[in-house]
Amino acid sequence: MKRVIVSSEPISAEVALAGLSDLGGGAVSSFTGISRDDGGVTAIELEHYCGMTEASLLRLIDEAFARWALLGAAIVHRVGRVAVGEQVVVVGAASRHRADALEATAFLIDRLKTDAPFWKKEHYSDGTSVWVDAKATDNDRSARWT
Amino acid sequence: MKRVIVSSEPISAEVALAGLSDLGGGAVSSFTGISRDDGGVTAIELEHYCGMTEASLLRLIDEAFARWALLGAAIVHRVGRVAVGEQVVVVGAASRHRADALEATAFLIDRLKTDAPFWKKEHYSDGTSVWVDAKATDNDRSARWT
Amino acid sequence: MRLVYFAAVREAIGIAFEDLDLPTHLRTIEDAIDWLAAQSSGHALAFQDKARLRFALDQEMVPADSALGDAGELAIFPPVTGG
Amino acid sequence: MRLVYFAAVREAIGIAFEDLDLPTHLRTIEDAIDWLAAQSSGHALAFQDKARLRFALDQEMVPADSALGDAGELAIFPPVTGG
Repeated sequence: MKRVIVSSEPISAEVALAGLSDLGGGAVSSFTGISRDDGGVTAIELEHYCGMTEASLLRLIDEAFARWALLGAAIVHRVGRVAVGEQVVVVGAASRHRADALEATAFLIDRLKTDAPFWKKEHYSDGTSVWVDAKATDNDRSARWT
Repeated sequence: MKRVIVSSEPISAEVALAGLSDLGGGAVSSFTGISRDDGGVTAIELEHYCGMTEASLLRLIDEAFARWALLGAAIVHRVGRVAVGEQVVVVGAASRHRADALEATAFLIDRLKTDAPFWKKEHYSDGTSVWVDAKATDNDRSARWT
Repeated sequence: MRLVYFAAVREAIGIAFEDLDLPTHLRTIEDAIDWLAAQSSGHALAFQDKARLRFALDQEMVPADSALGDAGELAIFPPVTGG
Repeated sequence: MRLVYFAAVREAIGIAFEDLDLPTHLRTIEDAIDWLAAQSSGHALAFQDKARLRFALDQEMVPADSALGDAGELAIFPPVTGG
């Protein structure tokens, strides 16, 4: 099972991960990213490269399947305006044994941060907004998997 | 938020992880262990050390809080007879940044496997049953965190 | 002292726990295991492979060479297999 | 060739994409960036810090010294920040 969804509507971890528990494996691991109220942020806005986005997420899943013994994996990513407290991304993986699911989950979110064409803008309560800078720590974490 | 539940009734990841998304953090990570249909297994039976169990799980959570910047963590473990396909354990962690939640989740499940007083018996379709042996790989994974 | 048994150890001995007055010359858990093994064939069977035994004193996991001290409860069990 | 812009690059240039006939002597993405930067003050602003630009040719991320070849779409954008 491979699931990639790019959604402009609110997403839910339950729906994103549905079915991963029913693949006969003993392990399901997941990560959920949530929009944070950082220093007056009221919402974020996610732009993406329509067309390339889905392909790049599916490629991450294919790569995870090549590296670990997976039964299923899912990436669901929100785009457009996202209120503080809402889910931005859910990744999940299912496997027979836990090491595969745990590592694949970390791989998927780490590589998504540096390889998938999304850009995040923060909107503040005073009406201003600013594009978020990429973080050096994200590059470091992603590079662990190469 | 620290949640420890030892339940003889079916558990659910949704309920186990409820609230972790609402702690103001940007990251929630989880792992779910599911009873597998391994070579004719029809059910497993989980014995535990009532009294010590909850304390040992809470200690794992306390240790995770000491090692990572966590906003919340949960461990929910099933005991008694568990049918194939049902959830045996759910662990989860919430943090501001994803590395903390991801690593704490792996820590909690790895250390639970070697430190928490649960014993698993497999029941087979031919009526026989056998206590599961501890795995050397579990000791290796647990030792990574010491 | 209360002795508590789990899993295959419990099944071999046939009881989940028992309250025994251990001889005062027993200093460590290992000493207690050797003494207990002589109490019945079930105990002998349960404790025959000492390398596969694990222990908790007053609900804290401890190694086999730990002193019994004034602990009230000694649990004896195979390596744990939860999760 | 279709040029596609995202995030701060798109905002600086003021458009999401444009179809341009690039001079045939431009060989790499870097060559194209230098040429594009001379097309308007918006392009110049968007491309002034070349170290902060990332690229995709026909929707594949590639480094700045990649040859344009016969690609139909060049996307130019800041480092990605999803997740």
